[in-house]
Amino acid sequence: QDSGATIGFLGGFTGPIESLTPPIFAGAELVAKEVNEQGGILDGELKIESADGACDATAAAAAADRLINTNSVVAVVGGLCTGETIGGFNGSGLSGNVVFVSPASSAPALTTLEDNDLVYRTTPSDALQGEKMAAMLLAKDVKDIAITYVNNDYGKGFADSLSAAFTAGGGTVAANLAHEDGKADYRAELGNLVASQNLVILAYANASGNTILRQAVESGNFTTYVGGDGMVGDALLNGIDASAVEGMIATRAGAPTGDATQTYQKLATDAGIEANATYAPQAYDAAFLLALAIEKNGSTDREGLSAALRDVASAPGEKIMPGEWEKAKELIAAGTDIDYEGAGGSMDFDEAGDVDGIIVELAVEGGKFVEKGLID
Amino acid sequence: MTSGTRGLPDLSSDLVIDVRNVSKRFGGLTAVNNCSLSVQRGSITGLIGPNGAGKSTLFNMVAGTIAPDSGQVIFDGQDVTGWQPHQLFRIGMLRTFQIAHEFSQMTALENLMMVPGDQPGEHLSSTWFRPRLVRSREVEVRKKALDVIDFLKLGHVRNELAGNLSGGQKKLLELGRTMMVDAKVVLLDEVAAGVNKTLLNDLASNIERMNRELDYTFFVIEHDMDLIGRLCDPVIVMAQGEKIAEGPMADIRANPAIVEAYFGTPVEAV
Amino acid sequence: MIRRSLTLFAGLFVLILVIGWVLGMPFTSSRLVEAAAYALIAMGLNIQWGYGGLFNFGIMGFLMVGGAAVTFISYPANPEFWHSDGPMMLGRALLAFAVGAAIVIAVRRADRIGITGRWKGVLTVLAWFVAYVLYRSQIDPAAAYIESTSGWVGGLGGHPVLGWLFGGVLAAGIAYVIGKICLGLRTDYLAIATIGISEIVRALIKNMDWLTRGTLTVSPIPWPTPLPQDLQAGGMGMDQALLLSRGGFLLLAIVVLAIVMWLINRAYGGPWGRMMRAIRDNHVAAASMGKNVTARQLEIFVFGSVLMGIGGAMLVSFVQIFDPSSYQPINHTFLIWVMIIVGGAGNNWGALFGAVLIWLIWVISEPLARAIFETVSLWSTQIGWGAIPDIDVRSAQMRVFVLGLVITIALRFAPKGLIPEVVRREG
Amino acid sequence: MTEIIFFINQVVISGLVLGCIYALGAIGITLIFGILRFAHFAHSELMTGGAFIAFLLAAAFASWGIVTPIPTGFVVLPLAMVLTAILSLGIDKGFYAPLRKRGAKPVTLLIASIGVTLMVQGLIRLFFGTGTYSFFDTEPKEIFRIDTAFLGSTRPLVITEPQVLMILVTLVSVVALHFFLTRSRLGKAMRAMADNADLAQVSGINTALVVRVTWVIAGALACMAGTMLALDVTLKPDLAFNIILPIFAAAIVGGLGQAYGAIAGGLLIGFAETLAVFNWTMLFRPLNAILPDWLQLPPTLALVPTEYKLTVAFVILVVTLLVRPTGIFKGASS
Amino acid sequence: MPLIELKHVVGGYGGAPILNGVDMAIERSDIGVIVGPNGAGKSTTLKAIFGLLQVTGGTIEFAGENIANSLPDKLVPKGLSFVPQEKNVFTSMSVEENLEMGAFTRRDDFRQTMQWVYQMFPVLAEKRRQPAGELSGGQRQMVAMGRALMSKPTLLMLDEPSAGLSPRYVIEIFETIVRVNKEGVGILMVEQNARQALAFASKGFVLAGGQNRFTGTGPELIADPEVAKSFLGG
Ligand SMILES: Nc1ncnc2c1ncn2[C@@H]1O[C@H](COP(=O)(O)OP(=O)(O)OP(=O)(O)O)[C@@H](O)[C@H]1O
Ligand SMILES: Nc1ncnc2c1ncn2[C@@H]1O[C@H](COP(=O)(O)OP(=O)(O)OP(=O)(O)O)[C@@H](O)[C@H]1O
Ligand SMILES: [Mg+2]
Ligand SMILES: [Mg+2]
Repeated sequence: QDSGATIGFLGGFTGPIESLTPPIFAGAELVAKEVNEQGGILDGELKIESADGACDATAAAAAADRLINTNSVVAVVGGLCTGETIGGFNGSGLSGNVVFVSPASSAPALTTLEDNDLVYRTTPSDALQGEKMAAMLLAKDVKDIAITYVNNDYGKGFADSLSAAFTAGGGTVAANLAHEDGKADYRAELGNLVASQNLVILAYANASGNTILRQAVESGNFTTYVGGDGMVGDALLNGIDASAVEGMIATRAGAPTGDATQTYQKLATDAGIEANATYAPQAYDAAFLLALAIEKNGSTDREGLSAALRDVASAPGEKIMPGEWEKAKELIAAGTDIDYEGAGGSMDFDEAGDVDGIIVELAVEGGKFVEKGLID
Repeated sequence: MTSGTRGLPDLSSDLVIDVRNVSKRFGGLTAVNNCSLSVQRGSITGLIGPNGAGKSTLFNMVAGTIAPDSGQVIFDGQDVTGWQPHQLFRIGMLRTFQIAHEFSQMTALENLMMVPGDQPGEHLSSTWFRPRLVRSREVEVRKKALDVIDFLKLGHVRNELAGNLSGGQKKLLELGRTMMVDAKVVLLDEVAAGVNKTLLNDLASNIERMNRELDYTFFVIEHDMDLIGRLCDPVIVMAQGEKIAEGPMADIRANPAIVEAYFGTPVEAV
Repeated sequence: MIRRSLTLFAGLFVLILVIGWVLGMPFTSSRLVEAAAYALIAMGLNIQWGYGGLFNFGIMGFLMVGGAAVTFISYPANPEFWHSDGPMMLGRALLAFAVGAAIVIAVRRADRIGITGRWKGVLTVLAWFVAYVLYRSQIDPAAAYIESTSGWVGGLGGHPVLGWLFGGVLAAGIAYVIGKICLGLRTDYLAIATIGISEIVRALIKNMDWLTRGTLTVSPIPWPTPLPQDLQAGGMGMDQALLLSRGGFLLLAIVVLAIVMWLINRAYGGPWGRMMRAIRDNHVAAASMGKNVTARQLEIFVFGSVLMGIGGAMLVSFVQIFDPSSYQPINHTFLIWVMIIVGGAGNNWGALFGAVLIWLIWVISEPLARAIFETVSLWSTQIGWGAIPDIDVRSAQMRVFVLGLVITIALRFAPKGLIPEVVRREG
Repeated sequence: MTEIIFFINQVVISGLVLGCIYALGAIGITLIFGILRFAHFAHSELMTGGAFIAFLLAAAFASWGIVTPIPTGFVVLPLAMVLTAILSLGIDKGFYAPLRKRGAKPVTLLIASIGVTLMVQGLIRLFFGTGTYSFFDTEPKEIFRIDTAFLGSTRPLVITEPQVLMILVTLVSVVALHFFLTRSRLGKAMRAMADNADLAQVSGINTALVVRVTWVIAGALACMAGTMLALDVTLKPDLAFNIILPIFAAAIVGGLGQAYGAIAGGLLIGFAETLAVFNWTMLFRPLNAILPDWLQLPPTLALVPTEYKLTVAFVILVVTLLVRPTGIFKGASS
Repeated sequence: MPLIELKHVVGGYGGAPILNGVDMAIERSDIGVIVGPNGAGKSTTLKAIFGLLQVTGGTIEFAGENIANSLPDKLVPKGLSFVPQEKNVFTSMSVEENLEMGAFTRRDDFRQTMQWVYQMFPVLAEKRRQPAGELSGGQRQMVAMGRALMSKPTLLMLDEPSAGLSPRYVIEIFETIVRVNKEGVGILMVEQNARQALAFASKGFVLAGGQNRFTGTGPELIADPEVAKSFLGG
């Protein structure tokens, strides 16, 4: 046994979100690289052990079991799909006293999960983003929208909160329809959405989101396109006439001042990974937080890790930015309290282990997503 | 051995099969055309006719394998038109197929053992809860099947998959099924085709015996005139989906039109 | 033949030991629980396909039904729902359903009062429509009401084993209906029809939020045996508690499996099995030999589906979450087919062997693929080609490759399955 | 008029395109089923693999600076079809031929094809990752917007170039295949073999050759289907895998082994999916002007909610099978 | 040199051999008839000649060339043709297509041969567009024979060609066989209508247990009381 620490990464490398997973994993791996370059963890190396949860509760249970009981990881980053997180956690996490920090499970179910204070997430609940998006659209004087969402916990939760907030704010939701992922054709669905010219797509860039956007553009029935965080990714614009989607609006979780986010973006770009990828910053945060907590906890014990995590994540304390591992390590060694300011927000966990995120606005300019600032 | 026969036979009628005005069309072709015929209880009735006359189709309708387009089939005084084959089996009708319908993935012995109806072991409840009954019945069935197999001279292939038997052996198996149950009526569709003549003689004797001693009624399609002549009275002649004649073999032979259309004249030696 | 099976099972045992040694006992024990559940499901398919020749490609639907059933029975009750108007509204919907069903059935008998032919057809369509509208008129508001007031109906708080049984019963009911409609179809057509029906079942369960919480998932679903945390609370050490609790579940699963195996073997070895093989072989002839082919096929379809329902329920109980979106045909239908074809259709030991083997391979394929990649990467670094990038991602994706390879190799060397059906030759 | 154009765009063109996608996949499946008597599950991977081959070729063309009037993906198609045909021959030789030689049942071959599916999927992801690719990165996709103002409509008719090509290609390949099977010597030999392989052999037909020809044609068709699909949508590793079930449904509804059945089944399923979720209010909206207030059309009037779209296709499938148990054109069975 | 000559052929289906030394020789002018009890190995003999099972011993010479274990697609062009006992038509193909398949190995124009077959079996001409699977048992038999004749063979092997045919057609089939033989096609057939067939056979073989029991001209065998009793039904 060497003196470092291993954390697990549980994600759907295969299955429905296989195309989203690799960049998310890259975000987590970036932390390990930085930690090891900047002095390591607990006098040793930080290792990340990955396992394939296939976005499926049963598979995730097996995968988490291996991570926890075979690889004896200290904590787990993941899972990505909510079913994955819960399946993995119930299967072995709870009995093994393992902290799970999910970068992507945004469904409300996690909030109410009975978890002994072990399950956290670095992405805000879908409910928040929906409200923010509604506010942003209303502020832009968009009075009516048509929503299409991917039929899973993410899409449904998001769409529900968006439509509730949008209606409450005086707007009209002309249509709010689910679609199934992975089909070749969504023209029929789009035909039901033409009641409004403003199309909100809540899906994944790499999957149905791309197809729907392209077919919407081809149909010429819509003027404004809006996407949730799942849509933010360079893959979205693949094969789409860039000029047609110029000005498309999107939202996603971000950092308050933009400082932390920019730092992260630079780090990621330097490391040669896609900084913009959906949930990659959140994965970075999750891994970074866990590394901090382990360092703080002083050993690879799982006991006390949850408390340490809360400690390093929230105020008061000296602010730590992405990439500042060396500094953090020194501060912890010195016994100073720290407060991590993440790539995806300030990362202050509430009672239930949720973060009160901050949502930023993005727009497509010249075939790329560009950040436009905070929504309040 | 218990009987596969159930229901209340109407013994007052001596017509065991009464086909009334049945027709069957396949696309544009009328295979059986408003045909009526009947079979006397206890007889061995022959059915002959040129190829494609509609004999097998008629059998299929009597045995429930296909439903007639119109007309009625009366079996033992009961209207059985449109009945399923397994229902007919239960009231005592058994048929063989012109093109052997063996269970190719089962051994010859199993092919026979599965025939008897009313096996308690065929119901899940008795298999699970009354194993003794199942076993004793199974012993009986097996013994009977072995007897039949030996009679058919198939003893050496009883453990062979039926699919691997020779063409004639499959025919024998087809015939063997009729001996596994006490049926009222047996429909034989060209059992003799492909069976060695020496063995066929034995079979014919057996059919006669079953008819005489066990009161089986036989309804036989056959192209082998020697066999028909030896076994059957009366003989019904079908052509183009209709019955054209009925009577003892001698009368049929004496009808020049039929002889011309059906029998032809033998080939001379080289 | 016996020697071969024994050797294979011995090999499987060794494989389990090796996995236990490399990946740890706790890990292995829970995979075995899953394997037992899959074995039960595979047994169900073996009955349908191996015995009956029925091409059921809708296994996923039955697993989901089982899962939903155990969730409903064993999840704690939702007082909010029971104290609202929900139950009453649901009761009305049920009544509407019953009335609708009665109308449809009545119309099917319309010929008794002399309505036949086209009129009956028109009437039938009309009856279906009326029944549909009647039901929708009651269920839609009820569903909306429940979703907005109490989220969903919750469970009944019953014992999980009851839930398993209910899973079996529910699966039986659905199988009966499907069988009545579809068993007349020829093999390949039956396959696609069952796929279709399983997709319909999935869509329903996924979207009936008031009943199943849909994509929002339900957890944690209780175990029939003590959970590790219960044992831990009782003062036991962590590892010990884990092993013991999983061992308990495994034992229960094995008991269920053993009972089922015994029942099936007994039936299949006797005249029942002979009749079923005969029907599979040549149903025209079997019908002429007095076997009621339709009824028997229905019987076998329902019987197999019951096992699938129970197995699906066991799986959900074990992972403690019911997540309708996680059901995929490839994992929940085709994987089972692979199990029995590789194991040996028509042979229960083959199905058991195939289920355990394929499930274990599926589980270890990921670490295995990674080990292979790392070795190759090491070589390539040594000879100066550099390491393979993204091993984690690639190896996870290569697990499907490994599974595919195992399937094709196994079939190549044993096209009838590793433990094939035996021809019953008697002395 | 606007409403009718809308209907044409949303239902007629959409259903047609979707139907063609399904039909193109289904012809290959129906062919393999007809001759070799098994459901070739890995056809989806042949399609995806073929599309990737075409993509590589197109990329190579683009890097050599060759510009073509129609999409490059379409120009390189013949070459890609040849390569995919070779690939499928290899797959048969490696995985199916040994099984056939040992007299395996159709379902065993089906399972083997699932194994092949998994392997090819793994390999595609190994080499291309899980991302998406587009044939139109370097050239614009032509979208025809036909102004229909002269008909009094405010909306144009919309169809893209790949869609037009796809509809043409589907028609041509179905008709060609039908004539090949019913008129040519080899085609008839293929049917003979499908009917009774032993007798075909006895008649002196070289059955090994027939099998090879089948795979060549199937591979070429798969490549064509995959490429057309990728041209219309984007290219990704699960391109065809996701729609293999409706494709099988199309092949079976049409009647297995029947070339025309593929197109009938494809269109039936395509239109069923499209019509099921179509919002009829969009078509009948003008009626609102003459209908009394209490009878105004609701904003959405679809047969089923969109989340049940797939369900409807399958319900129609099941009903079709019940009414015509062997498919629209009388199909084969294993 | 005989057209076909079997010398002590041994072979089977993988298990115990079914043929335990079969000897036969047929000239081009011969009609050879094989008779024997069910399961004697008659069909197996024909299949062995046609390369459909493993021959493990002895030789099979066709026109002087050893053809043991060659495959049908080599044998058909050489002039052999075979009508199996069962499953001998393409059920889903039309009658005409069945005949075309018979001529598959021929590169020349086969329309005349087809006319000839239709003349021989006028029913088939009537049903030329109908799938062979919808024909009656006897009609199928004609299709099967027609298909075999389409390759213009020099040796035609028939496995129970008269099975299932009505007496008139049995006679016609036999007449046809004789006629075909007169046109220079050697015939080797298995028959259970033994007496009728042996009556015009120039060579008769009685097979039992995979071995020759009696050999002679047809009439000789009929006249032999032992053959008659044990194999021809007395
Ligand atoms: N399933 C079917 N579809 C279409 N036509 C059929 C079908 N079955 C039989 N026929 C036709 O019906 C007619 C009668 O056939 P059937 O089999 O009853 O004749 P048969 O009298 O038994 O002749 P054989 O003595 O040759 O067996 C034939 O012309 C045949 O082609
Ligand atoms: N495919 C096979 N596999 C194994 N054994 C077989 C196979 N076909 C035939 N046999 C066996 O070979 C023996 C001879 O069969 P064959 O078909 O040659 O008989 P036959 O003389 O033609 O009889 P029949 O007059 O009944 O057609 C039989 O005992 C049969 O069981
Ligand atoms: Mg007949
Ligand atoms: Mg024979």
